[in-house]
Amino acid sequence: MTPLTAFNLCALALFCMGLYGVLARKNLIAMLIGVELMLNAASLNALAWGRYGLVDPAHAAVSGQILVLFIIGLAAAEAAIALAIILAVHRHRHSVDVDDLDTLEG
Amino acid sequence: MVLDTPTLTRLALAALAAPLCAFAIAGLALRSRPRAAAALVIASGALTALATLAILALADAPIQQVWTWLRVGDTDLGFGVLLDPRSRLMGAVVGVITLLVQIYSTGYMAHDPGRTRFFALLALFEWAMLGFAYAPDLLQAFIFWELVGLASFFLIGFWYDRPEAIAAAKKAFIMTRVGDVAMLIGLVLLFALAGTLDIRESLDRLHSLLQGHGITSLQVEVAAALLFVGVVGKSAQFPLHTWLPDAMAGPTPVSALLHSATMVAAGVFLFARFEELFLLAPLTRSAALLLTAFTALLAALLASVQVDIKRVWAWSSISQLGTMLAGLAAGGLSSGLFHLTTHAAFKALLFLSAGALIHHYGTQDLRALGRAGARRDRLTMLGLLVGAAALAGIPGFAGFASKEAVLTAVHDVPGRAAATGFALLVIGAGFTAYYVGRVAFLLLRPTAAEPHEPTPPDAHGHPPTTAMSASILTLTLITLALAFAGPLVASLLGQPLPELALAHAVPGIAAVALGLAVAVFDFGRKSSAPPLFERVPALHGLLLRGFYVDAIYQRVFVGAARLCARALHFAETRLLDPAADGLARLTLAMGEGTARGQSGQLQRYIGVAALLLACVALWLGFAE
Amino acid sequence: MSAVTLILMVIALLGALVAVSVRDIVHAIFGLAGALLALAALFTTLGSPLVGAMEVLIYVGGISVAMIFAVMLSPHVGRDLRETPARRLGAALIASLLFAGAALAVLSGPAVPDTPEAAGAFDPALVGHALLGDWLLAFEVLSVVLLLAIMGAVIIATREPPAPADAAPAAEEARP
Amino acid sequence: MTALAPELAAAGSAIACFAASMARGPGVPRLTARVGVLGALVTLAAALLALTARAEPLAGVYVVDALSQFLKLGIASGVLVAALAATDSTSLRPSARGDLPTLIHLGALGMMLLSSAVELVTLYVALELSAYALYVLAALHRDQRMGSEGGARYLLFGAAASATTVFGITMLMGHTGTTQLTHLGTAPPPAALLGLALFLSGLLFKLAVFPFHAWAPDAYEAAPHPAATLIGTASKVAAIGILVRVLMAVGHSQLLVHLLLLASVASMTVGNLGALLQRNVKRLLGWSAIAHGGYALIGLVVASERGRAAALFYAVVYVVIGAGPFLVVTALGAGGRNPDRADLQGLARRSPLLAALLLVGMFGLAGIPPTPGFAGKWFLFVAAVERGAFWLVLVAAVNATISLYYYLQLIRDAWTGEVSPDAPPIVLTPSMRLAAVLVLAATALLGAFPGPVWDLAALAAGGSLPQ
Repeated sequence: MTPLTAFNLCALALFCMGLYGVLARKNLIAMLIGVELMLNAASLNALAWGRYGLVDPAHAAVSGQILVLFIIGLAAAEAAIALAIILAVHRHRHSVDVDDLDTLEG
Repeated sequence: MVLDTPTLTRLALAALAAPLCAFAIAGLALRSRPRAAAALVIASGALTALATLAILALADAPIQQVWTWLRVGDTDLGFGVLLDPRSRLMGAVVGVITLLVQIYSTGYMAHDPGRTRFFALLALFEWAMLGFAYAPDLLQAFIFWELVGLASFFLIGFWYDRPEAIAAAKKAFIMTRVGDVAMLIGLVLLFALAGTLDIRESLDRLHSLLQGHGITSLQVEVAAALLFVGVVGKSAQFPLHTWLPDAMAGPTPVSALLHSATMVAAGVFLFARFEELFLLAPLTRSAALLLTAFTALLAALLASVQVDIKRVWAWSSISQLGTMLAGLAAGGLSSGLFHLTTHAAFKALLFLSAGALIHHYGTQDLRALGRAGARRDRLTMLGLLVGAAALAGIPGFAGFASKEAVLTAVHDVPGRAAATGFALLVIGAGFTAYYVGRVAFLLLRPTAAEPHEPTPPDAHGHPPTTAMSASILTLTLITLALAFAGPLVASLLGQPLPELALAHAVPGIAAVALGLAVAVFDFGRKSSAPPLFERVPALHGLLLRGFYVDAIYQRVFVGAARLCARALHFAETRLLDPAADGLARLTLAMGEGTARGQSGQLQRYIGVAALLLACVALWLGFAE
Repeated sequence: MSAVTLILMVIALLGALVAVSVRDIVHAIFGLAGALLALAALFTTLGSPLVGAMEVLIYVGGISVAMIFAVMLSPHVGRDLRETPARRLGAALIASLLFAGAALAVLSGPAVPDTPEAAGAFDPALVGHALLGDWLLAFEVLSVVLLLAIMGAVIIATREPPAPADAAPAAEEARP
Repeated sequence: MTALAPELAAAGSAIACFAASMARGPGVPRLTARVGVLGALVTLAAALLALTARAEPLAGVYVVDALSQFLKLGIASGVLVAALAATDSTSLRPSARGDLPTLIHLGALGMMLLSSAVELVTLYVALELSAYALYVLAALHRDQRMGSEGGARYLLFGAAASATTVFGITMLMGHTGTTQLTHLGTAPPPAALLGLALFLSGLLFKLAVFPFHAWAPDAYEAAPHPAATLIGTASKVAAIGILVRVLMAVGHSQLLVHLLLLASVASMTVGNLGALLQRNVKRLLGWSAIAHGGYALIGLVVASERGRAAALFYAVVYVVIGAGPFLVVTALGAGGRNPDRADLQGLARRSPLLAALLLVGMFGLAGIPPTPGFAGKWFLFVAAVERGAFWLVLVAAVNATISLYYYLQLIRDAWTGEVSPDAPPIVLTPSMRLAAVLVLAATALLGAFPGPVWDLAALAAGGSLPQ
């Protein structure tokens, strides 16, 4: 196994664990943790490709890092909005359990 | 005199534009002025009737004029008119009958608060049907076909505060939709096979493609069969027939229109329009012949036991539509369309006169109508009897010539299927005569009140207005005149009516005579002073007075008929109705299931999406 | 691949496992933070110290802490996360199916040639140039996104001012 | 400068609305809404002006071509309708009034950037900009339980989808060695194909098609009506547009065609069945939007230039026919309440204009001629039949037939139902009137003369990416 493949598989495992968190957790914050793991899996993948794989390192390795920087920036923005909405839900429901979000049905 | 092409095209456009404009203006601008709306709609109807009659009488070669609207690749999309003998005949039938029904409605609907809406919808109905009759391409035909369905949906459910009207409208919509879906598939298949939307060109191409082995005969059979399913739905043939009797929940003028020139006639006209396609599909044609002949018999049997006058006519429509379609399936284009024409006149007449009685006496029960003194409405009864005679196929009346033409056409087709169909049709004709006689006797010679008195007549009835009487009288005259229109229709369509040989005609006439005779024995006997009754025993005394004959008749003939009718009724209420309901309910239940799956199960949905992605990944992983 | 890299990967995966499986939400956030720290170290070994530093600053220092705050700000919610086994099993099944399929696809593809490290590529100055060169637009848009996020978070998180007269009480709950 | 006029106009409008919302006083919401309408008008004018502009301001990253300008026109139209709807302050909770126009314009900016982006990182950032704007818009009625819950569900589904997208981007980038769409190549290895599938899931989420559709009815119901209008119209244009661009770049591999086929057929069916029994009008529109996403995908499944043109045409037409019902909902839903079918009863007597709008919109959605909805379906079907996708047309036709049922029911409610005695009178603001008349006129024009727009769509679908 080349290092690149190892990194790819590690990223994939992280992604799937994040997905598991999103699917299995009832708590909205815990679901958000899963999403963050998925995003970080993408970051790891991008950097691994940038370090080992890409054909044109001078340009493309940078594009891996750039992508990760953008992911981090966007994740921060997303987390801010998500946490604000979760707090708003909590104000009404006194709960952050996804199963309790049952006002909208049918 | 023959008009030139531009004039005829303009006439056709005017005939189409008038009802549409009337619908739009009456529906949008005249909502609070019912009299103006009625006047406008009738004026447009008169214009359309005149234009369609002129097109019928003053045209020569087929005309096709299409204005392209959009062009995608090689396929043109446009609006146009096709004026060939078939559409000219159909258009005139639609124009004239609709006008008469509209005039009649001014009296019948005079006290209904929603009559503006009613007249607007009548105009819409006429426009849709005329657009269908004149449609030169598959898509336009389908669109107007759907509009016909839509307009009848609104008209059947016109009294939207009556649950049975809503239910009937829904039933009609859903059941015809079953046929429509099949038909749409058939049309798309036809388009895919022939590569053009133009109806006549597609039929030509189909013919040459079939000969050049560009397509298989199976493909043609499938397309024809799918179209026929559409016909079955629209023309209320077995097994998609149950919506039509329920459609009685609409106002009577609507029934008159629905059963004669529009809606159900659309199915028959579709068959006639695609006659060339059906000629290329012998299997479908035989099946269609058998099915429609069977429907003709079945509906006639059921009509024999109804006490609601509108239901009798409803079942009789199904039966007569079966007869027309059998004629068309036998290749008798002119006999089928001739029967369509005569039927349009006499069925409209029957419904309008029945409506006049209902309007006057406030009941739809035959026995109650008879006891209430229906026979005193002389003009109405005259119209009803002329229509009844035509329906029964009494020689000298309109229905006789056309029905015999159909029977002969079917008889002339070789093969066992046609022979069976012929037999079914003949028996059906006998029962038709029987129930027509029964209605006539119940109205003319009321029996004493039965212990379970049906709903008492409504004291607030209104005698027929002048407009209603005028319509009925006009239709009576038309019906009488149409008895001699056979050769005209035949020469118009370019296909002579089959020769009326004695050998073919005898079974038909005999069946009618037998049916009438049985009706006379069954319903004419108990009356106190029977002038008919005295003449009949002089002819058939022996047969009538014999107790056993009567019993045998009761048991075998009527009993069997009743049994059959009951069995069929059972099959209908317990099997077909639930099946139709079930289909509708299944669709709705699936909708409910889909919506239920939604209940806050965010993760379930993310899970489904992820699962599908996992399948993609697995597939890709293994594919390599 | 060095042993350090391998150990860091294991730490990241273990941290992630803690983050998605423990029952205490605060422990889960600590697990996430651990995984993120390990990832930041991994990023550095991959020649991107700048990104590693950003990861620590923004993710560990920002997002994780914000999550802790959110937990603390929702006093009615216990820290206990309890999921039914069926739910966990279903989620695990889907996640592992995806992993199996994607791993197969990754392993079955043509081997990507292992290029040696290109020393100049990882100079942070290059990243800076790229950000203000090809990705200038994205960079500017990111600033708009951050502005939007601040605005959105403020709007949504602020408590509603007392309802003015025109807010009909009937509209308070759209559905019973 | 002309080339970037629509983006600049959208950004400027957002800033102007933001500035207006910072003012103090009771008239601020009204002022902001008016600035929003003005901005939307300017944006639309800019989109028209820049329709023929062609430029490559950042070569390989951002292009201004026939496709992007066509999409911007559609997006600007949707934004105008949403901005006009936002002037009906009674339909908005007080807490949402000031911020709504700013967010609408920010979302529009994201969608416009999305339609011009041809580089994966830029595309991702633009996608997130429009997505976050919509998340906040969906949660804007946060003083209602429904608002925050709908926002939470939309955001979490969306966050998972966008994480999947970015993971897909890394796989694509790794295997092809580039982030530029044109260099991706049309025959990538399986892992890159998987990356492509993951990447597309984010775009399909935006379009709300199966299996990423479930958020739509929730978000529609929870969002303030003007926000739902934006989500339901302009956002679809951007999603279809970017799908077209990606498919033009990577080609229609077998896998993609199969995936899109599944998405298309399942969306049509699921959407229509879901809408069948809905009584809440906005949820019904949400389900029906899923079905319409499925119809539009037909054009992408058939993988021809005409198919792509048909999909683009359908997306833009959908802005026009979809806007009407949303305006009706806005006018009927005072205080952010969601009207259901009972509220439509007798609409024709209460407000003939709204009833006509509903009628035209429903006819358009049902695809009844001569509405533009019919022309849109027609183009799709012809494109499909040309490529032999006979049964796909059948599925669509059967679905269109099913959909008639619930569309007609709404019309019947509005036109024949009785007005309930306690129904308040409907007061339309001048802007709402303007919006209704604009939508009606656009529907009539597009229905009668779809040719010019079709030509634009064909041009947009045919333009290849600059190499």
